[in-house]
Amino acid sequence: MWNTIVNSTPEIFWAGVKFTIPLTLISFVIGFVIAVGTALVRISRPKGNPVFAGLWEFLKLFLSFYVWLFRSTPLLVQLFIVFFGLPNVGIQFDAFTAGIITFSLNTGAYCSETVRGAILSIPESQWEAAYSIGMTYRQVLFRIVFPQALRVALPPLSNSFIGLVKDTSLASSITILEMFMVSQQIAAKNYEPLLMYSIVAVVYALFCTVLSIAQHYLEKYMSRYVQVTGE
Amino acid sequence: MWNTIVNSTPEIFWAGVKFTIPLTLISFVIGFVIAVGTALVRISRPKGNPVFAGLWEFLKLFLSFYVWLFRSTPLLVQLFIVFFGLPNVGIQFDAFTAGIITFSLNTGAYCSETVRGAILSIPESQWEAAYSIGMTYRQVLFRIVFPQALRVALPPLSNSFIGLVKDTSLASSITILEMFMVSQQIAAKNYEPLLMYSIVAVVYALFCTVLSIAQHYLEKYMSRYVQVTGE
Amino acid sequence: MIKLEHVDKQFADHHALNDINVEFPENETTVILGPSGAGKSTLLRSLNLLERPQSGIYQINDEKVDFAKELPTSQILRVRRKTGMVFQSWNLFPHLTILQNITEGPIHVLKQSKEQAEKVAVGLLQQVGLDGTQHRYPSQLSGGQQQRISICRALAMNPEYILFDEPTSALDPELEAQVLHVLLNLAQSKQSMVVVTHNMEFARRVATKIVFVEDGKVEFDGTPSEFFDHPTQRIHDFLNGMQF
Amino acid sequence: MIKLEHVDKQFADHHALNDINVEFPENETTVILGPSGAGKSTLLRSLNLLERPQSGIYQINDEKVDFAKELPTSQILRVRRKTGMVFQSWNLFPHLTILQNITEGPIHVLKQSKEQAEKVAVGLLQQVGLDGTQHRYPSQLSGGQQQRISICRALAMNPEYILFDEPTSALDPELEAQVLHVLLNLAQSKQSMVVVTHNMEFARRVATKIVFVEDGKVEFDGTPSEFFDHPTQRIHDFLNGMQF
Amino acid sequence: GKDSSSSKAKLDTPGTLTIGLEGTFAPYSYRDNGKLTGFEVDLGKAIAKKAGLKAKFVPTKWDSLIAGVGDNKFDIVLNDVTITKARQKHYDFSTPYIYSKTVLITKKDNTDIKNIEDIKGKKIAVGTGTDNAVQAEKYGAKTLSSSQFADTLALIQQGRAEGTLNSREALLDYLKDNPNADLKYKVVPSSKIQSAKIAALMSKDNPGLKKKVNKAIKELRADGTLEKLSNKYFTSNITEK
Ligand SMILES: Nc1ncnc2c1ncn2[C@@H]1O[C@H](COP(=O)(O)OP(=O)(O)OP(=O)(O)O)[C@@H](O)[C@H]1O
Ligand SMILES: Nc1ncnc2c1ncn2[C@@H]1O[C@H](COP(=O)(O)OP(=O)(O)OP(=O)(O)O)[C@@H](O)[C@H]1O
Ligand SMILES: [Mg+2]
Ligand SMILES: [Mg+2]
Repeated sequence: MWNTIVNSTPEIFWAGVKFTIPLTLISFVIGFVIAVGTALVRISRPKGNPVFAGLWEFLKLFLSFYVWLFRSTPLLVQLFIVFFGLPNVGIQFDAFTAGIITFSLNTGAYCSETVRGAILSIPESQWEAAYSIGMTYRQVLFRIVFPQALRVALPPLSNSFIGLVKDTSLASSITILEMFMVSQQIAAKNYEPLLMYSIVAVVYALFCTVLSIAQHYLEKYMSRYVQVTGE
Repeated sequence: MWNTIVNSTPEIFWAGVKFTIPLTLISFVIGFVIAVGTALVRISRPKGNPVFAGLWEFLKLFLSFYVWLFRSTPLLVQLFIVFFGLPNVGIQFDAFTAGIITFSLNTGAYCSETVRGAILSIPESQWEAAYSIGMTYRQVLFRIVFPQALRVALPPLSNSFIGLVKDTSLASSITILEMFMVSQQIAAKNYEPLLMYSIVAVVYALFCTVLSIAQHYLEKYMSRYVQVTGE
Repeated sequence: MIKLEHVDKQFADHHALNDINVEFPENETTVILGPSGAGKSTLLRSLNLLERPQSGIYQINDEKVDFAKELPTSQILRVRRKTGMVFQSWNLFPHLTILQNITEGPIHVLKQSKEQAEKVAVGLLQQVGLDGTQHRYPSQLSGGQQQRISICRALAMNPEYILFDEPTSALDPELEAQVLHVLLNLAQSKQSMVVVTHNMEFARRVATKIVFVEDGKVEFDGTPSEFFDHPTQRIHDFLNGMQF
Repeated sequence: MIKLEHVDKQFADHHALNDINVEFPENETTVILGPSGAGKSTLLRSLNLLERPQSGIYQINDEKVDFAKELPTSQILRVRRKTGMVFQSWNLFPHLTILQNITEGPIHVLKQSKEQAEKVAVGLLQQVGLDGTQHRYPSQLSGGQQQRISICRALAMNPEYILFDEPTSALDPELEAQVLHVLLNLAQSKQSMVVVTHNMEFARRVATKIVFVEDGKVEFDGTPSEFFDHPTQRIHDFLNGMQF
Repeated sequence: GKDSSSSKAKLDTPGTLTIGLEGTFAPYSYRDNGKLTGFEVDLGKAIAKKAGLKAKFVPTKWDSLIAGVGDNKFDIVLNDVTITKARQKHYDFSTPYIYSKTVLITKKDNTDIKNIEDIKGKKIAVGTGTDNAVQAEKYGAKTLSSSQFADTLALIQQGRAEGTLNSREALLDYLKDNPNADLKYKVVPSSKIQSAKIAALMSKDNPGLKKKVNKAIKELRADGTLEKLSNKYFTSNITEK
């Protein structure tokens, strides 16, 4: 058993470094941008000329649909459709790209709800105070509201991030040889799936623990201005 | 194609009603109870005699470990260890029980973080006001703090719930013939995995949409006492 | 009668109550005055055991509490049923209606029947001029109205003593006048009260006893006429500092 | 000079401003008085375009705004740079230090250099007696201190008009006195100000002009001496309602 | 447009034979010392070499193999695929390269199941959608779906399933590595279950490729490569009828 562990761990770890980490990081960054964009459009109130306002309402409807669609269907099916289904209509991606696209859209849908809730939790008075010193919408958003909303959203966002680390194992079904699949291939010969899975679990735990620690410090930093009550 | 859809949909749907729904509902209810218990212990401050306080601190440590463990390792591995691993130390469950146990513990770990954050977001002054009319700790908790915390926690909790619906598909790896597996079995005969997956996705979407609607109304109900600002 | 003897409360870096010895008589209105940070709130909250001093004796009627010892939960609950608290920021329960806010304690702590508790609540709402609001939520009332509800919530528990911590400082002058009139009525009906306030007019007209606190110490303990008509240099300065 | 002509603001179920015609002169202190719900805040917020009336003309110096039309963003920003607002509940930015709260506008809106903005900020902090607090966060200051910071934040933008909405109503009397003294100094230095307040002493001593609003209409527009010394029956009732 | 009459092989990547497989079934394909290996891996390399192509292996899940071979993600699938009528409706197969006998596996102390008819009403664990599952159902077993062979054997040894059907070779490989396993087996006679013909799976609209692969297999059979590989991985020659 000891031998098995020593031999296979580096291999599994390497698959993690090669696929799991880049898939997770890239997808989360893109997904976060999508989440923020989606949340912003969905809480906005269009104004100005009616044609523009109409188009905007349509965009909002479309984004609601997007969020519903990606929250309501299994990630595996989404991967399948992007990788195996879209070529039927002439859109073809290589596996890694298809993975990034799907994971980003999926994370984006979940996180957009979190971000939307967090932005709405910042009191209107903060917008007013910022407007009153002459800031533009963008300035208020990015300099005043966002930094505060992020603090509120951090725990659920980090849940999503940690979840994504593990969801990337589904990439094996679109021909990406990630950690989990590697461990199954090794288990096929040594007939120790339980042991192999435990090794994978340890490697995942390693990655997730790094994230948890990062979250802890980020949380602490973002709460630097919050007074803790006594007792 | 039309034939395939008509023939296989009832079968898939039935598997959903038989396994996906009960697995999800039972696990979420148990997981929620675990989450609340874990959150409560972790935010508590032990008092009274030092032996008791020491044991309590140990329990807190243990629960932190539990949350870390179940957030950091893949659900599939957890299922495997409970179903295939525990019999090695003499503990054996049938597949459905093993599924319920694992899904509950997994959801419990994620949701406990959500619940913990939500409870801490209720101002200390609510505790004081309730104490001042002579309420006990339990009364304050369940009559005053909880109903308010639940409102805050609802969107992330519903994310977890909707996520669980789809995570139950992993139950197939411990011999539970749930929706996804059924669709794979059919695909193994008709060689239309893409179509079968799409059907399964629609059934999932159906379940999730019901949940989303329930969430929407629950959110509305729980916010009945919150004034919405104008503009 | 409530009595404090040698009460000491030390925060991490601040000695908030320093050997406090003071009595709050029954059926009277004691007003606590003092500059910001003096320890007024800490003193008042100690009477309801929301704050736990490190040492000293606290006595309410026959019940004696030794702060130096661990307090059993049953004793804490007993003391809290004898004292009601009205907070500066009201602290109504936002998820309960006005009626539920008032009946929550009577039903779940005093175990009154729902009908009984609601009858009392409606009566109290009438007394403070707010009948008709019982099915609204706190967020649908103005500040002055919320403060009056929080007084009703305390009164519904029928406590022997009601403690008020700056009950009007978040209100505008009109609302302040309204709430102070409610307190005046209570005082006239011989309700035992302890009031922390900055309203000198109220202290002068309603108090039967004045306690002046500074730096965690009781610097004055006597009648309003002594306080206002023959102030020491320090009290004189204090009264002046509040003028614009 | 700021001038409003025929300004009307209708909320869903309430006519908050009803044909308002009023001027706010330069270098003077105009005090707006009126009962709760009269429309004072709505009026003040309209001057900063935080509230958008449905019709009427608003003029600030040479800039004319027709409320009936869609306002271009550039015009909104221009008007807001001429007016600073101090809110009743301060609304400091909790995630920024005191210094950053004050320099945020000068740096990112006025595009001043960081050094320049900080120099000005430190000077302002000195003026209000709060130097040494610049690296704290708002949550680490008392209410009166936070309110003075929010005045500094408005002043740092060097606006022509500063609008105050009940700047002291959440403060206790000592802190209120402190903040009112800051306003007094501003008034004496000929800063143009519009102040909604309930402090009659302040209105009497500092205002050069008084506007009394009720039910969304301007019921009085004149000098303090006219207002206080020869009140109409309605104003007399109003002043009395505020006494305890 | 796909020209089915063309005899030229269409390839996913020109000059390369892209081969789909799971890599999770020893000794057909699995992972050892960090490299993909096994009978079908070596076979794939040999086929490619004969055809003058480079071999490229793409491991993925079974459903994805099915979905991908139709979508030109892989040229052929070498994954212990049995030729069945149903499959032939959708896909083309090469000439078989393995003739596999089915064994009935039970726990050593099992006395209930002596031959294939005895599985009627018994709990038999089989892989989802496999031919074994079809056979087990045909003989009236209560099937329990289990995706990995190792899991299936674990279920039997833990007493949670009574037996399974699988290829003799797979079991022999397992027993080689786990001589103490609490398992016994019985070969099912071909009169009950025909020995399975294992072949390369490929898209129907690529006759050129089929020709090329068949030619390669024929040559490999002729020059003894098939037999050599079979002996290496299965300790006997199972490539002949
Ligand atoms: N949790 C705490 N930790 C440290 N110091 C505290 C804490 N709570 C209160 N204090 C300090 O104790 C002193 C007394 O506080 P207290 O709230 O009783 O004053 P107060 O007289 O009510 O003042 P105010 O009129 O401003 O309400 C203050 O100096 C305060 O800073
Ligand atoms: N968003 C809104 N929707 C409907 N009515 C509103 C809204 N905002 C304000 N009002 C109403 O408009 C009237 C004027 O409000 P405003 O806040 O200007 O009063 P005010 O004079 O500032 O009162 P106070 O002294 O209590 O601050 C009030 O009756 C109020 O209920
Ligand atoms: Mg206080
Ligand atoms: Mg107002």
